[in-house]
Amino acid sequence: MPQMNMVQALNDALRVEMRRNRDVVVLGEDVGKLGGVFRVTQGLQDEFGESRCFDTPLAEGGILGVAIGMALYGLRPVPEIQFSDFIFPAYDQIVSELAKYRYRSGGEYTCPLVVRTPVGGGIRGGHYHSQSPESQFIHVAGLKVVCPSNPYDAKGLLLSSIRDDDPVLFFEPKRVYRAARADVPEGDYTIPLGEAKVVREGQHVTVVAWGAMLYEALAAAEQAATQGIECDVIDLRTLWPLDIDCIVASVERTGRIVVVHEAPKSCGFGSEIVALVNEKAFLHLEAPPVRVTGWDTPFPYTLENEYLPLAHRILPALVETARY
Amino acid sequence: MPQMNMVQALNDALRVEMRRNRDVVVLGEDVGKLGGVFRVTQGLQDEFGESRCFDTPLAEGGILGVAIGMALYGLRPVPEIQFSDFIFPAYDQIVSELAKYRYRSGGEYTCPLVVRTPVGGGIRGGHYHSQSPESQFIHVAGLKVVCPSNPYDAKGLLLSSIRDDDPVLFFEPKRVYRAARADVPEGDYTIPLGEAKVVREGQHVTVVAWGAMLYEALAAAEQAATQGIECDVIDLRTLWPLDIDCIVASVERTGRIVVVHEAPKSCGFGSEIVALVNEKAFLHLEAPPVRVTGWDTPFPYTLENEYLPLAHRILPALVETARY
Amino acid sequence: MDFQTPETTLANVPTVLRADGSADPATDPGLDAQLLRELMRAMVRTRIVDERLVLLQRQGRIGFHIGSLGEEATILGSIAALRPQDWIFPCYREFSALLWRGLPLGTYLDNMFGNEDDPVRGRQMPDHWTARALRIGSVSSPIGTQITQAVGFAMAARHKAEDVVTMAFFGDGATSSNDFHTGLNFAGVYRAPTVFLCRNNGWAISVPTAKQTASTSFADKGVAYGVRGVQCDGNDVLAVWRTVRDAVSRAAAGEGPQLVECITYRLSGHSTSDDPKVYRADDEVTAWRRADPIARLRRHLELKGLWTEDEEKAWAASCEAELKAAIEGAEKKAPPALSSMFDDVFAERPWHLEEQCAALLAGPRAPRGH
Amino acid sequence: MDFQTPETTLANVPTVLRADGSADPATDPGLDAQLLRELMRAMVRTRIVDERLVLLQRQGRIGFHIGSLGEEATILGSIAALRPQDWIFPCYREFSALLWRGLPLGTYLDNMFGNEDDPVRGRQMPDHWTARALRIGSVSSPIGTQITQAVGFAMAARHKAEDVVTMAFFGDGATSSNDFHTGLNFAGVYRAPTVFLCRNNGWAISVPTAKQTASTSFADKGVAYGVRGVQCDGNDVLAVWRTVRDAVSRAAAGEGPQLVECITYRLSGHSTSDDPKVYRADDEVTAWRRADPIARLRRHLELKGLWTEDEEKAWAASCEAELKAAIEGAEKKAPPALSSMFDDVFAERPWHLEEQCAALLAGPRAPRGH
Ligand SMILES: Cc1ncc(C[n+]2csc(CCOP(=O)(O)OP(=O)(O)O)c2C)c(N)n1
Ligand SMILES: Cc1ncc(C[n+]2csc(CCOP(=O)(O)OP(=O)(O)O)c2C)c(N)n1
Ligand SMILES: [Mg+2]
Ligand SMILES: [Mg+2]
Repeated sequence: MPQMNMVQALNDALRVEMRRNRDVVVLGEDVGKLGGVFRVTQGLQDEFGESRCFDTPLAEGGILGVAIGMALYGLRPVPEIQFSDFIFPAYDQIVSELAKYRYRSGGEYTCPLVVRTPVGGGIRGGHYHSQSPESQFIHVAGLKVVCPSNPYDAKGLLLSSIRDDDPVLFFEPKRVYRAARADVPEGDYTIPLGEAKVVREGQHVTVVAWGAMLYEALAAAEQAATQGIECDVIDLRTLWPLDIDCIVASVERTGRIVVVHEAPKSCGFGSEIVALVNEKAFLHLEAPPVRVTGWDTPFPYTLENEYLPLAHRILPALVETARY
Repeated sequence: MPQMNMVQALNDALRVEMRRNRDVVVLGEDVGKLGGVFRVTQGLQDEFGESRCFDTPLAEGGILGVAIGMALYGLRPVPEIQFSDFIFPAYDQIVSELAKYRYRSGGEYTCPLVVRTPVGGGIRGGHYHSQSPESQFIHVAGLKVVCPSNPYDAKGLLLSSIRDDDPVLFFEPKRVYRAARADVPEGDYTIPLGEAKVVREGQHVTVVAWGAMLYEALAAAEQAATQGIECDVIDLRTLWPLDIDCIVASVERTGRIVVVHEAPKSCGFGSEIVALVNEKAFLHLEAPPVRVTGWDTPFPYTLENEYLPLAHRILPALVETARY
Repeated sequence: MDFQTPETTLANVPTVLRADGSADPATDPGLDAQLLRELMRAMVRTRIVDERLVLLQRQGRIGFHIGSLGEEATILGSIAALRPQDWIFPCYREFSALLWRGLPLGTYLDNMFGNEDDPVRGRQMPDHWTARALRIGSVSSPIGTQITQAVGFAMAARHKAEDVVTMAFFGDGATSSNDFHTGLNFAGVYRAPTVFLCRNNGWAISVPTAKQTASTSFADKGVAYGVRGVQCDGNDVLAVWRTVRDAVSRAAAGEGPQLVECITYRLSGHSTSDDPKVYRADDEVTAWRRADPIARLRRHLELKGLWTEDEEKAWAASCEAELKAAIEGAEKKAPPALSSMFDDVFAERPWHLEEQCAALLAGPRAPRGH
Repeated sequence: MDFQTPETTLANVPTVLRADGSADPATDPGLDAQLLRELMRAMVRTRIVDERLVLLQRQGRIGFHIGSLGEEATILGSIAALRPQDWIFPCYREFSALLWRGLPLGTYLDNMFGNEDDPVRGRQMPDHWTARALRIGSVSSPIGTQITQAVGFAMAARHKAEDVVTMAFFGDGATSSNDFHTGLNFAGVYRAPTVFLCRNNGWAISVPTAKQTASTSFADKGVAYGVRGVQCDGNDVLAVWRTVRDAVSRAAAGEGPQLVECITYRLSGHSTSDDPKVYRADDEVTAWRRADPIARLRRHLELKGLWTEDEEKAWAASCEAELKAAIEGAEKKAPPALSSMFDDVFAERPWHLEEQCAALLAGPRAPRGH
């Protein structure tokens, strides 16, 4: 089986689907000849031509508006937003239009499209090349939100997302892009949306993470194990709709939960997970649910490793929660 | 003391501050001769001239961008966004610029301005004239968020907001605009930001609400009282920074909390309040914290009263929580 | 108060219908008698519907109406100039497009009442309809958003080698929106077969065009995008038809996107929520009433012997009757089913919506007319 | 590959400096010898700094640099044409503006290293600086956002009866942004004294101007807003100075906003993260190297007897020495204090930031260079 990093796996997914389905088109700033600033779309213009992989003017709202128009017609556009920090000029098209089209038209129009965009810190990107805006999309009814943590999932989830009949925000953890290679099957396979994965098992604390922070959660879990604390580590993969059953099943066993994410804490997705666990597993809780997250500040440059919820900050939370 | 409805009280606050401080300017779509579609700025152009109260082209991003520029210079702009549903074209200026200016410039530049905008449902406005986007702003570090529930608070909070050195999103519950009149002092007075108010006392359940839903919470609390359930009802007034002490003090007594808001449930502000209560009062909790909110759908038209978390939906939550 | 009279605003704009009701032979598009009469009938019917809906709103029987009083020629002339395969991306004043393309009046009224038969299932405000089968888009409130979508749709059709032109309707105020800028720019770069139809009706609620932009005209904005821009007299249905048909032909022929500014006037308030007396002079409105698009076509048809007062009366009476029946039918229908509130958020309901739906159904009902 | 040579791009654009180094007497703005020499020195210094920063990034000593190679005349000519009281709203390539207005080189380097003395406290990427005392704005990454802000700032100054012009810098790509549209439109309506300075350097990362817009020029986009638009040869510092000075004077005189398109070329990659060889032809770059703005001014000054090779060598050496010292100084400074991360989110820290700061300080430190 070929070994690929996440960039290659995503590129491969796009190729597989563009070969299968002529309705799949890729658009965005620099996605053509350059292949995207992270090279995820490299070579697609060569293989599929300018009509199926094309550069756009510098206007994210236009990228989304045009992609929505294409999806309304029946194509399956896969717009790229160069960094998720730059998705906000398109926020109106996403929350007012994309998310509501099926609903507001009584189901007459649908917008199946996938917005691919790199997310998160760890590349010394400062304020504007590091943010994680997932909760700003989860709150908006009508959007699915995906964030893979590894090349295998990335390919399978992207293929599912493109074939899904609902709009998907597909966040790609840029710190993981080239971090590691893994076995990635050639050709077609999918990973269903909405299913989390338990990537490490343990009976003491449930840890929920996704994207780049999954590795930090795992590293912390490993260190915790040396202190006799065994963690259930869940890789959400799809953030919304949430695989609540997976989380609740785990918390029912552990009675404890730590949620890890890069985004600022307040009104981050962690608060929703905590609130849901309260609803569904209150009597199982033996310690207060804990969030280990980015601080409630803009994303800093020099001190980014003190901002991110890396293993050194997750570990004490695991220990405290386990010993509570 | 004069009696005013909320529209009049807000208008009065603007007048008071514009008389006091020549640096206060009002801008937005239709704020001039028309006085705003809800008439909050009525008569300001007549009194203060076109240079201090002026209509803008139809572009919320421009309203914010220009207001930010004015604030950077040292003015105190009070831009109006006609409906908070239409704030999203300005979302990039708000989250990428307004919220981050002080931080990213090491404190050299500040943006003291107040974005006034009507919020919420109850006026048969459907998808696009009813939404409550507060959590999409609270999540963004650097913004204060205010939502008054009555004319007296509206005036005092608006005066505080304009004088505050940080940017404030000032959400005006449009269902309350003309619903009731109250005593509102003439001239200058302020209500400090960051302080919630206990508007009804009780020992069984803490109820947190704000804006138009405060009245629903109170109505439900009154009905609950007939069943022997006494509620502490907290009007947040300032949503962010949150008056956590007020909430925790109450929950420490009641052991139970119900949060009410119009916005969709998932990743709404209610989830943050629940998560914080978990952090700060876990051992006091005797029942799972409950959220009574808008559903996770776009805001509907015909069925809006079945969408909103009105008293008839709050009451059962109070009873269940109290009896848990 | 500033003043925008038809005389000054239209001074340099091509017109077909002259004051005496004759058509300028140099520009007359030469529509056949049947089409002329259909246009007349549609305009009359549109106005009747408009005026009645305002009344219904005043009576509290519907929540809202946003109409086309005075803009009938701009809207119907443009729609009529499209080819059947072309798609319409409406703003919110174009209900006459629905009717022109054959939507039963009753279905439009179902939308106005937001009842169980409303195609959009009572989810949006009145006048926020959808009609995919008629090749008409979905109305939303945020200004301008349909513009970029129309461009993408046209590009998609071209990708599938379909001979389709898209037409995006929007007002003068919408030219300030992000999507106007981006839509025209993208269309220029990709040479999308889109016609941008700017209904310049003089006002964006209370903001007059002079405060909307300092450009010499809205058509001139095409220069910024390499998009051909033209103006026409929007109260002259023949001028509109001619200008738009030419634009559609050019777009279809691969000449790229076209910007058409129809200069017209909003005779009513912005919507039933508005009171225009606060911000504009009666004299301005009076001046524009003299340029009434229906009166102008009527004069022309009468001159040509294609229309009579009696005929108009009979037609109006039949429209009124149809409308009355449609209103009665729509008004007595039930609201949409409760559980429909949770449909169509996604293709299938995820667990959280199933739970919420169950909770709603199990809980108490809201007080009526809260 | 499409080709944008200086010859074709600049064919119809006013130039001052001729091929032989002389200035066209009809257009020569007649700058005095001192200013000419200062401009030359600034351009040489800018290039030295630029090239060294690229090197530092390659060595892993700084994280990033985004420079002005080839665009020195556009930037310095514009800045020099401003009056002292005028304010600059920069994009991200204008560090030479900082130095022109007197920022110590060491302070700029502090920003490049994000150290404890960085005025923005190590919070933003390199080249995202702020310099309020010099009447220069705050750099942010999102393209275009400074444009509307510059308009509001100018309006505010006018409100206070201050004689201030604001200048917003942005690239050709930024003309597609929402804020370009809105900024020019608002400025047109309010006649704000703002100069919109478009550095048309041929590329927006890998997207050439021909794919950015179908308009005939960027200056022509002014038509859409009633804003006067002019082009000039952006590699001819005298042409830039002349054009911008005229624009500033007009804006200050109440003639309204001005759009200036300086046609230049980005000789380097977009930033240190970019590899331009993937998307553009070497021949294009070579052609533009022949139009190098520094060489053009050098020829002129030499012809005028105002500059010699020896002088340039001595100046370069002193710049290098200053730079070396500045780098060494900045590199060895400590990072910003941990608790500074929680300052300046608000004017005062609310409880939740106090708590978070305390938690950070009480917890373990992050691994270095993670
Ligand atoms: C983004 C946005 N901002 C504000 C509004 C409120 N609003 C509704 S219609 C309107 C004026 C539109 O004017 P114009 O584009 O000229 O169209 P007209 O109503 O005159 O046909 C405004 C400001 C809105 N719907 N969307
Ligand atoms: C809103 C936004 N979208 C995308 C980017 C990524 N990006 C950074 S610079 C750039 C190209 C800018 O081109 P141009 O405006 O011509 O300026 P230049 O770099 O050529 O000086 C892009 C796409 C961004 N910073 N902001
Ligand atoms: Mg209008
Ligand atoms: Mg450029």
